[in-house]
Amino acid sequence: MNPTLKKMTIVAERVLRDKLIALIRKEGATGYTLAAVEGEGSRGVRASEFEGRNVQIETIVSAETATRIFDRLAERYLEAYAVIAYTSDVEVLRGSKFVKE
Amino acid sequence: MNPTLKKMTIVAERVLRDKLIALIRKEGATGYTLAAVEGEGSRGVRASEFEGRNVQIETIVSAETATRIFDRLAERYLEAYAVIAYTSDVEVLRGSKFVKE
Amino acid sequence: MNPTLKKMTIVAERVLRDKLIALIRKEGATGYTLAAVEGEGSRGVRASEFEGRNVQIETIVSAETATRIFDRLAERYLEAYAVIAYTSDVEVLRGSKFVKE
Amino acid sequence: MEIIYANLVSPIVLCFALGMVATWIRSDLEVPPAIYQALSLYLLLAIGLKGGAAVSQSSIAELAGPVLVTLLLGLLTPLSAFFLMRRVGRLGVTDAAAVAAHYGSVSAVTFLAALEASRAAGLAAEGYLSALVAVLEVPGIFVGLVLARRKAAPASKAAAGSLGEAVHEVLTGRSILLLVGGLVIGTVCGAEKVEQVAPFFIAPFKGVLCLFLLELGIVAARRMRDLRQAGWRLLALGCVLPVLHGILGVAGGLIAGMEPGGAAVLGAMVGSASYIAAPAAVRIALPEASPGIYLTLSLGVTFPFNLTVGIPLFLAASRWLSNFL
Amino acid sequence: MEIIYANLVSPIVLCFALGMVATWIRSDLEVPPAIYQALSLYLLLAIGLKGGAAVSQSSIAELAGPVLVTLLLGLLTPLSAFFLMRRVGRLGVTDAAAVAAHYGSVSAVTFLAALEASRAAGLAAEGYLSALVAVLEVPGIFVGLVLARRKAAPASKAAAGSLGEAVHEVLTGRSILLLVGGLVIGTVCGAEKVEQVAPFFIAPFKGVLCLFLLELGIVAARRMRDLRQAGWRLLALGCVLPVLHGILGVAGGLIAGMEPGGAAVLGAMVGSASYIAAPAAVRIALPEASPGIYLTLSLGVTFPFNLTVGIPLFLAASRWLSNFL
Amino acid sequence: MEIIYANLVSPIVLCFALGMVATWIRSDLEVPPAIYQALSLYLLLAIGLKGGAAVSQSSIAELAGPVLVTLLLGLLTPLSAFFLMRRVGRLGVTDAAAVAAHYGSVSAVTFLAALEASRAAGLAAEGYLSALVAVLEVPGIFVGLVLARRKAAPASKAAAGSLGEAVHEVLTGRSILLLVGGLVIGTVCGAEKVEQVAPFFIAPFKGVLCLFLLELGIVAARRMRDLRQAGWRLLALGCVLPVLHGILGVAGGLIAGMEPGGAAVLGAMVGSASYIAAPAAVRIALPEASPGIYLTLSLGVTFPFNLTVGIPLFLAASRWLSNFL
Ligand SMILES: Nc1ncnc2c1ncn2[C@@H]1O[C@H](COP(=O)(O)O)[C@@H](O)[C@H]1O
Ligand SMILES: Nc1ncnc2c1ncn2[C@@H]1O[C@H](COP(=O)(O)O)[C@@H](O)[C@H]1O
Ligand SMILES: Nc1ncnc2c1ncn2[C@@H]1O[C@H](COP(=O)(O)O)[C@@H](O)[C@H]1O
Ligand code: NA
Ligand code: NA
Ligand code: NA
Repeated sequence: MNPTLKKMTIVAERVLRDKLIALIRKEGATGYTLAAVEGEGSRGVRASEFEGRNVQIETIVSAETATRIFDRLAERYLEAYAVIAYTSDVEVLRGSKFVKE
Repeated sequence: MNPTLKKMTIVAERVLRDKLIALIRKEGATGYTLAAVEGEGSRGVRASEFEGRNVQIETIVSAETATRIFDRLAERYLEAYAVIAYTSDVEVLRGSKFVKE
Repeated sequence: MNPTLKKMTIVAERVLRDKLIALIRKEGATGYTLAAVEGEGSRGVRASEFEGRNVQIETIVSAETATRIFDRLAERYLEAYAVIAYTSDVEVLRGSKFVKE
Repeated sequence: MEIIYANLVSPIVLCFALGMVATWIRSDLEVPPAIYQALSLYLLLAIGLKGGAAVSQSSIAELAGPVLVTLLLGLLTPLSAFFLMRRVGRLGVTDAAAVAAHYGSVSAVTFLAALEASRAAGLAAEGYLSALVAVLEVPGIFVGLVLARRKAAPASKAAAGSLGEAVHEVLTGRSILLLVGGLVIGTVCGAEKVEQVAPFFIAPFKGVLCLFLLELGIVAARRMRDLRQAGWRLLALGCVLPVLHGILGVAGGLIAGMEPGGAAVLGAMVGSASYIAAPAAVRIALPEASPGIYLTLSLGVTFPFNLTVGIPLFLAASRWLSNFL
Repeated sequence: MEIIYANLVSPIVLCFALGMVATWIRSDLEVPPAIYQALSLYLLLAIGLKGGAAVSQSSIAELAGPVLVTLLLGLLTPLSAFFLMRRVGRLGVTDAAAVAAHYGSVSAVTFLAALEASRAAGLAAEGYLSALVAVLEVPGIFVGLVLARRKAAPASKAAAGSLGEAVHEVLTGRSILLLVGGLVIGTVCGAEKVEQVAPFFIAPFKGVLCLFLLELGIVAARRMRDLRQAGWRLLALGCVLPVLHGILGVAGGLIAGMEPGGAAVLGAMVGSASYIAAPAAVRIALPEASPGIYLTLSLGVTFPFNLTVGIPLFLAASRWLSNFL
Repeated sequence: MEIIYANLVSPIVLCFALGMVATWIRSDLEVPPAIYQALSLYLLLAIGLKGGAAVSQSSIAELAGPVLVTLLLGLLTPLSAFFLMRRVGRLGVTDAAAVAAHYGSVSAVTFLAALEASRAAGLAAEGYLSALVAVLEVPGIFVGLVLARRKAAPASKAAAGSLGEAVHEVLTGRSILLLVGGLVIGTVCGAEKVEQVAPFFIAPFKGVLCLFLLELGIVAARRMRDLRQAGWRLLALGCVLPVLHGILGVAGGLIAGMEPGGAAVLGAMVGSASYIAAPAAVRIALPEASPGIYLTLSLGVTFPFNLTVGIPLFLAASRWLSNFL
């Protein structure tokens, strides 16, 4: 059986890109996939049109890791930056590789 | 607890971009994220290679808003344009900001 | 009612792009949506920076088709290439068009 | 014959061919969308600037005739295209009108290729011709859309996007905006100030056009895959219409007092079919019309036809007709 | 008056206007992000190369005065901006400091536009001015961030990103890296070797700048939508600050022994507000500061102000002041 | 020594260095993927066009010798690379074959840098050399892949992609297509018509190359991070192989009757390792081979080695050997 894991999606202003990658890595994500996106939200705040648009970071993680990342995000970035995050259940092919021992 | 909401994804030909954004805004979405994508479907119809490829619009909304957007899409665009739409359940960090009063 | 189908997401190195599209088409997908993404995983292997980054392929399919694509991927590409794949449940507007007779 | 050969063996035409070959052998060659957009932005702005600089040096008396003729042809050609597409092509009203909108408008690249060919053939062409591109771009689309409205059944009318939206789409579309914007900037600044940006907008222009045609070749070859579905009647019309309209354009240009070179270029413009501004507008206003027909015809048939056969033909025609008109 | 007209009617300024018009009429015109990035990469590297080639031909004695004056102005202007934003603009400490960081730094495009205008006005400008752009870019941002730290409450300090991160962000940011990298390459290679890449980096430069300003026009027009929220006090300051700083810059330049043209360009630089390097650093270090204020002021008010009114003013001021200094 | 210095202090090499520095200081500098693709498209097409124009002016007798020698070297060098990688480098069959495919092919940018250096050193180089790049690109890759097949165990054979697919990948890859396409267009059009697009494809060429090398520097620096894993044996081979192959190339060129400058450039080509066409083909045909080895060697070791040490060496060797051959 392919195990069920969480896919976490984070959409944030471009300026946070490296910080967010470091954060999810630190909390135990084994990898991530990143796309350049545009968007509008309730804040509409963006540092600079020149920093490029938003980034969308997706990472397949265990439920515990997801919770930890959620907590870190809420703590550090949610207030002052334009960030949203959500998770959904995914069934992953060879899911074991996505969970660190 | 982080509330469960719907993530709606719409993939459509580029020419509909502004119309679709207006539509989801009108039906109550508080924001959206947009990516440039390519694709092939059953129709294979695209206005012009020059209009750019497809757009993918993702929006986090309540279940009711999702239903309303589905209805509007079916009514207005599904017949004549290359559009697909689907929803899935997502657990959203601070989900309250995504639901308009 | 809008039927529940599977959305399968495949993230792979760029060099596999055409092969993967052929594969999912062959196994019965009626379409796909493709985005240029970047990423890091456990392998970190990529043919060439010059081939461009990764591609992310999303396809809405029936559960059986999803299983078959999973099997083919595991068989052919999972070992030697940088590929991940996962599915999630989606509720699709006019879902009937996504299932081949 | 020689004029055809001279026209075919040019970097521009051969880059187009290279793009087609790339598609046929299933190469992974592609011009990234962002680059494609930048190229077209550059070309349109440059055409405008150059045209504007020329306009700033022309008198209104000189411009009036050609502008008028161009306008008339822009209103006439969609009607002839509609008529032939209905009768000979056996298309429905909506599809015929969609095609009419394309043939009523103009392809900027065909214009440029004609300009090059006329220069290579040693025929002078008026500098203000770029301004005529802007004049020719909009009316044909408009006539096409109105044709669809007038003839379509009430039910279909409701389904279609509003005509107003489509007009807004055309007038604010990047294609017209850059062309007209460039024209205005060029006219206001005058030739001398435009000269300052010539090392970017004028000198490398033809090379940039090569890259653009590489991508056009890729896209046109993809469109040609749909040719079989189009049927031989439509195919034939895709070659007849440019000749018909082109000769009209040549004659019109000569009557308006243009040089043989300029009249030939005007012929190529009138004979060409739009594949940037028109498709976007038609998609909005007539979503039921099939892009498999209008884009395949304009980009897969008429554009390569003009590039290879049409342009030399209009040059020859202009030389010959200039003896009489 | 004439000098204002000559400045306004140039391809550069009119392309900026075209971008603004495109936004106002809701056109779909856009410069793809990848192209925008490439254009700014090109411009910054080219400025650096050209400046470096000039530096390689200058003596240290010649450079010392202007560099010193520029550094001083880079440390002074954020203080005056902060003071005025607090007192007259009634902004909180953080927002005032964020604005100060922007006005302490420099806009490369304003520099380029001033260079063109001074050339058009027949005033010589020193070649090493590009090097001063690099000198002026960093200190102001630094002072702005320190101002926020010193005055902010402890709680807010914890919330903000670290100052070190912000400094790293500025120093390794692509903007400084390309400018300084280009300067070093240009200096090391010398004018003769830079000449080899002139057909790419020098000749088409002004045309590339036109495309860049097209995009800047689009972005600035979007920012102008937020003007109403800013209030008239901030708006007025967005016009007063460049004049104040600009005159200081002109005077400083003349005192340092620069030509009238060079001093006017230095004035435009000092009077300009950064919208590339500063926003990125401020967003990291002072996330609570509102981009709706600092970006709107620097890009939506001061940049267009300098482009149209400021630069001719500094030219006139420099001509006049050069009689006394 | 002087020749090394002259080679190092050039905009091209220093832009490469700037890219490496950017990576080392963790700057956010990047060349967007779309721009990178456009630059390589431009460079390859331009090389082809230029080479084609030269070929159109050369006789077959003149070309026969150099083409033959190039072909032979293209078949020989993968064998020597394979042998050394197996014996000295202690790689497995697949990895050794993958590396062989890279060293058997050619790096277009090394070719260009050598051309510049030879010009700067005052040595003439034949115009048809670009055509030899196309000749050298494919055979080495092919030999490399065959080596892997012949020696690999049956199980592994099944797992690997088909050889046919890989050959298709190389032949239809954008790299070969643009180079050969450009050559054909240049040859057919002749020097005079290519001249028309010179302001775009020839004059700014060297400047575009600078931007390209900026990106190459970024990528190479990233690859260098993997150097430690490669071990000193592979590192040493990454420097020995270009020297060995390069001297062979210089000698071969002189024997084939080329000028000293041309022979040195041929040496640099033969001594270079591919990092565009080869990796794509190897990834398809030999997925088990580790990119951490072949890309690190070709891009992280041999490319910078040639850019700094190799090219001046080949120039000196060619001058010296031309006394005997
Ligand atoms: N309801 C939403 N659905 C999808 N994406 C959103 C939504 N709200 C915000 N976003 C994305 O998150 C970014 C930051 O949102 P905000 O913090 O609300 O300004 C936006 O630029 C969007 O890309
Ligand atoms: N089965 C599918 N899975 C994922 N995306 C699809 C699928 N079918 C269609 N699409 C996307 O929706 C667009 C329009 O589809 P269609 O209306 O079927 O031509 C396509 O260009 C694809 O991007
Ligand atoms: N945990 C993960 N979450 C999201 N994407 C991933 C993850 N791991 C790998 N990927 C993506 O899959 C690609 C190949 O991964 P790998 O085979 O582990 O090198 C990476 O480049 C990422 O784009
Ligand atoms: Na027409
Ligand atoms: Na300033
Ligand atoms: Na080689």
